[in-house]
Amino acid sequence: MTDPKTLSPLDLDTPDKTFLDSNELVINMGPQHPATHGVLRVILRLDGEKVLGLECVIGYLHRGVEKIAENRTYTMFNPYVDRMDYVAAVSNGLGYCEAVEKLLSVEAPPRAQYIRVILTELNRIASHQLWLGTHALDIGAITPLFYTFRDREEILKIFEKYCGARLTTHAFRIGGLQYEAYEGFEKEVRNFVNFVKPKIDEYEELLTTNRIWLERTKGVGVISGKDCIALGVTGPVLRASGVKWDIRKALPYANYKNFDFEIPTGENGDTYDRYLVRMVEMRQSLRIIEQAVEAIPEGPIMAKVPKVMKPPVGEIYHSIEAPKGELGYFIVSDGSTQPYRIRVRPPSFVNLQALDMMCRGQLVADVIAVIGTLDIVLGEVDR
Amino acid sequence: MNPVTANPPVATPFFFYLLATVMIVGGILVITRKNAVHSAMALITTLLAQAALYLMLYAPFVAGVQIILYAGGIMVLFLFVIMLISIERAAKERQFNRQWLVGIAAATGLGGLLIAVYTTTTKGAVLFPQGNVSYVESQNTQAIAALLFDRMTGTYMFAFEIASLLLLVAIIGAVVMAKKRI
Amino acid sequence: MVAKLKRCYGSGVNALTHLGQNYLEIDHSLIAEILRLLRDEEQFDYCVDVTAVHYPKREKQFDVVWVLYSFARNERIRVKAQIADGASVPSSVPLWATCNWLEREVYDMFGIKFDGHPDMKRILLPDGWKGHPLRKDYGILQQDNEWVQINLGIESGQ
Amino acid sequence: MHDLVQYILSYLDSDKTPGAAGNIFWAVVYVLLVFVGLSIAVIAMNWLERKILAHMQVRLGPMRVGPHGLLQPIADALKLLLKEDIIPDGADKIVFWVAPFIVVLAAFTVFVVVPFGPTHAITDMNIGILFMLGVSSLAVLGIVTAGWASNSHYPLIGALRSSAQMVSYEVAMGLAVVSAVMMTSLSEQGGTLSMIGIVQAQQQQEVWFLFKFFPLGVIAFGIFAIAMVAETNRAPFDLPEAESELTAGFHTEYSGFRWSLFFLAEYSAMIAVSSIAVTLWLGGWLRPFPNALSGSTWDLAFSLIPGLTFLFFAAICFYNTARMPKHPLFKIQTIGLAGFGAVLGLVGLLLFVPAVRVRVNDIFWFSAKVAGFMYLYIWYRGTFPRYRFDQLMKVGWKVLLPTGLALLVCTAVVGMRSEVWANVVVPMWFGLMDLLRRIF
Repeated sequence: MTDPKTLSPLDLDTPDKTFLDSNELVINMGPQHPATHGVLRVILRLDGEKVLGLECVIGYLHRGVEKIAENRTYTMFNPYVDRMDYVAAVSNGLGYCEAVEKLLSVEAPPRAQYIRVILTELNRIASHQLWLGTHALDIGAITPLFYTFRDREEILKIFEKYCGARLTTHAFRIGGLQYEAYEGFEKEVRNFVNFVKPKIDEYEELLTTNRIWLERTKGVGVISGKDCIALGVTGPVLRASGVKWDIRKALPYANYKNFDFEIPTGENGDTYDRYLVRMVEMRQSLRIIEQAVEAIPEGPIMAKVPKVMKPPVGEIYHSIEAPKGELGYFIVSDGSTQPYRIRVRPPSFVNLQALDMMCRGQLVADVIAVIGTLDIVLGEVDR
Repeated sequence: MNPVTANPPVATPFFFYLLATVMIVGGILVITRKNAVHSAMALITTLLAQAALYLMLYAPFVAGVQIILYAGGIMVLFLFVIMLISIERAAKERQFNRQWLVGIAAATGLGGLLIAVYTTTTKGAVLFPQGNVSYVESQNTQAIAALLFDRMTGTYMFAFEIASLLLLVAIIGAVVMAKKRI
Repeated sequence: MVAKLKRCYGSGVNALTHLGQNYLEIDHSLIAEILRLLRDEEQFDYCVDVTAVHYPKREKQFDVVWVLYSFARNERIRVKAQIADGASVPSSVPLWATCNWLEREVYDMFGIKFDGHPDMKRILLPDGWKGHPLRKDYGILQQDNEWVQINLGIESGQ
Repeated sequence: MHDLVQYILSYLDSDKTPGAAGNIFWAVVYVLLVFVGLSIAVIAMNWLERKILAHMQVRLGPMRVGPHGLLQPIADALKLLLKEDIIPDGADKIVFWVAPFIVVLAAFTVFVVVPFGPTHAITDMNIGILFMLGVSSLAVLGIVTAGWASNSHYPLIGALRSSAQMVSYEVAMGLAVVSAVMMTSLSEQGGTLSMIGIVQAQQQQEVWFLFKFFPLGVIAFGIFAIAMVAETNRAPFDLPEAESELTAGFHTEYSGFRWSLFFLAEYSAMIAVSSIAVTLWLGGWLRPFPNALSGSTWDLAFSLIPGLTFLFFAAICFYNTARMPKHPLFKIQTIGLAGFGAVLGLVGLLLFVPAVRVRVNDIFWFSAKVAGFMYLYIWYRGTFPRYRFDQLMKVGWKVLLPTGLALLVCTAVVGMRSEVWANVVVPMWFGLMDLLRRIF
């Protein structure tokens, strides 16, 4: 306990002087490394450049969100969920609000539902764009990053105009919405859809048929659908392995059952398929947005929710399809104003577990590609 | 036009002794350094100085080949191998066996023999004949090619090719040995 | 399914529904058996989450909760078991590989040990940390001052 | 004194390089000119790369230091020189100290034989191309030792990758070069390894070697163009310094001045290999169409292009000066940009002076061709993802090497029976093209 070296499980502070003698080379990647997407630390055991195994060391960004929740009221905790997956804050908010609404047995009015879906899908596109940019950057293509950030900016502008914040939006309230959609919201969203469609083609033009991109991603980090299920991997990773499962279709929440969209699946479960699946997902999200903007009804945006929320005693597990996978909230209420326990089931955390399996036998460069393709956000992994 | 007269060498003795000193110092460092990488660096210095000496002898092609093959190719592989083995341990170990006395004796003997042969034979006959004038400067590369491959004057073709065959055998042997381990 | 479970285990299993969500309350001793049965015979092939809730006033202080999902039935179920402080729970890593990190997190946060887990150590908090922060008796400002001093070289992490 | 002046002036009538003429004064002048020119080129390249890459990526690049960031490279150089020079504790001090100098030395020495014009080279070596390949291969030594001396894992892996990569691609590169050298042997004066001789052979055979024995020349050039990118560790072959994997590869532990030496070496190596490509396949200093568009009118027209180019750049500067925000804060920047434009314009006007024009024309065309390659380098970087190490090796050994060997054999066969090629294969090729054109 008193030895600071307990921090480093493989004792890297005193490198083995004879490491060159053995075939195994232990490399510490992170927590400060350009390609670990935050403060992920990966300890690699290498034979030359081949990965024999790896261990993830996480928790550098642990803020105790679940503990904080127990000391806040339901309303007060709402902004905190944005800080977990800060790339897809709207999705986090949607999951939390819906879970508490279920606990309270209220339902958001239809207009609120539609606006929620529009914002959540916009956020899904933003999250995928950020993923694409950084993933391509990891593999060495620097240009897509700037393209995706340019287009993601338009989404953030819509968020900013809607609720005043760009990243940690706190867009939804328990029971509906606080803000009515601003004037011209629908037009701007429509404009954005038309603006971003050719841009997605542009990304694909840069990468989809690029020989080097194909060589770097095809057959890299392969994981079968069966392994995905065993490891609890969800989201685009699961779908790229051929399992057609999306919570929006399987256990519809919000008003997703009103929309017509496809679930893209891959065949090989490799990095390239995951890339394709996410590209199609972006287009499908645009489809949902288009339908939602057309069908958005008039009406109230807030359900009747008591000022002081005291959900009846009980438990609820509610999950949504976040851009990264199944994001679940397990809430235990003891009848007071504060949740007795909130458990967040973070998709990134569970997906990251598959890293070891996906990287075995691959090369160091593939580890980077696989970390990128898992699309983890360390704020969510560590909470 | 004779290129030698058109472009006379500058300060030949000075450069010769400079390069010779560099070579000897480098050679001594190669065998005295305990760190293998330092030894390799010293060897590279020696080889480069040697290439410079070739240049002084109007043998630019040989100098170029010396740089490409030895300094640029073989020594890189040397360093490659040295880096993959543990240097710290090698540095701690005693160098070879304690036979430096025998070594010095052998070196002195060999050197003495060389000097003796040189002094005795040059008294009467010429040990090193004057170089063929046509081989210098502009035709150096072509002359070597002629010596090796020409139908009329090429006398070393067989030896040259057989040497490359030997290298091929070595490469195949290395591959076979490496494969067995895998 | 419920009837079958009832037949096999009698009073050890209690099937309930709350807000339209099904859950089973099972006895501590039946955890391994029922989880295996749920996976193998009832096709709950996806373990969504493993977590725990602390009730310090109860005799058996902890609720350990498994959230399971079946792709074939498109159905979610929660399994809940009460555990006394200090008692250990059979690990479900052999059933669902995903439980590896999830169980480690439960151990990290609550101090509940899982028997047969391949690598039972802390995951989010540093290895040398004292205390399990999601227990109700662990204050929100509380921290392992000794660890912070030694490893971070500061008096307080606040 | 008079003798010295005579000695200096005597060279001006000579039609040889200072090295070949044995004129030490001019040799020193040329060495300094090349050194200074190279440094300026590296600085300009630094700015251009950042600007061009930025515009490819919908951003502006450096804009603050000087007008349009023109002074950014200078500011960076100053920063690097003033930075603390850190030598890691466990590093092998001597080797760590020497390594960057080996790299720089290798990168700069090759310019001794680069022919900027028939007389504009420091010297003309009999083994010119061999010398260039040999000396540039010494850079590997510096990289390997730098990685090893850092006593750290990432640099070591970077160094191993780098050395394996450079040694492998040197083979393919050499094969491509040999095929070009073979083509020189079809000239009247016979084959040559001299850089100037190779360009003269192209002049004499009235064809750039790129188009010689079409498509053999193009293939050789293609092999070289791929290998040279790998040889200089640039994208998409920039694995030794792959940022996302190895932080910075072999120079991770270097900082300040020593790091800037690596930077300098990388860019001058890029210019060096581009020079080889230009000399071997693109006619070196020869202006476009020296034979088809010959005659004094065309000569005059082409000799005006350097001056016009500089005037064009000056015009761009003035245009941007006019577009500068009219705000007191931008006053200095506006004046600076106008001044820069004025300097470029003056240089352009100077290039119209006949005496200057004649001497500089060759250098301009050579530099323009090299600049084209530099743009390619930037373009690659903006477009391609990075290869993985095994894929890189696969490309080198399984694609480029066999192609190179086959090419060598083909070139030799075709070279021996060049009249057959000229009379049978080329008409057939053009006939096929014509047929295709008619069909589509």
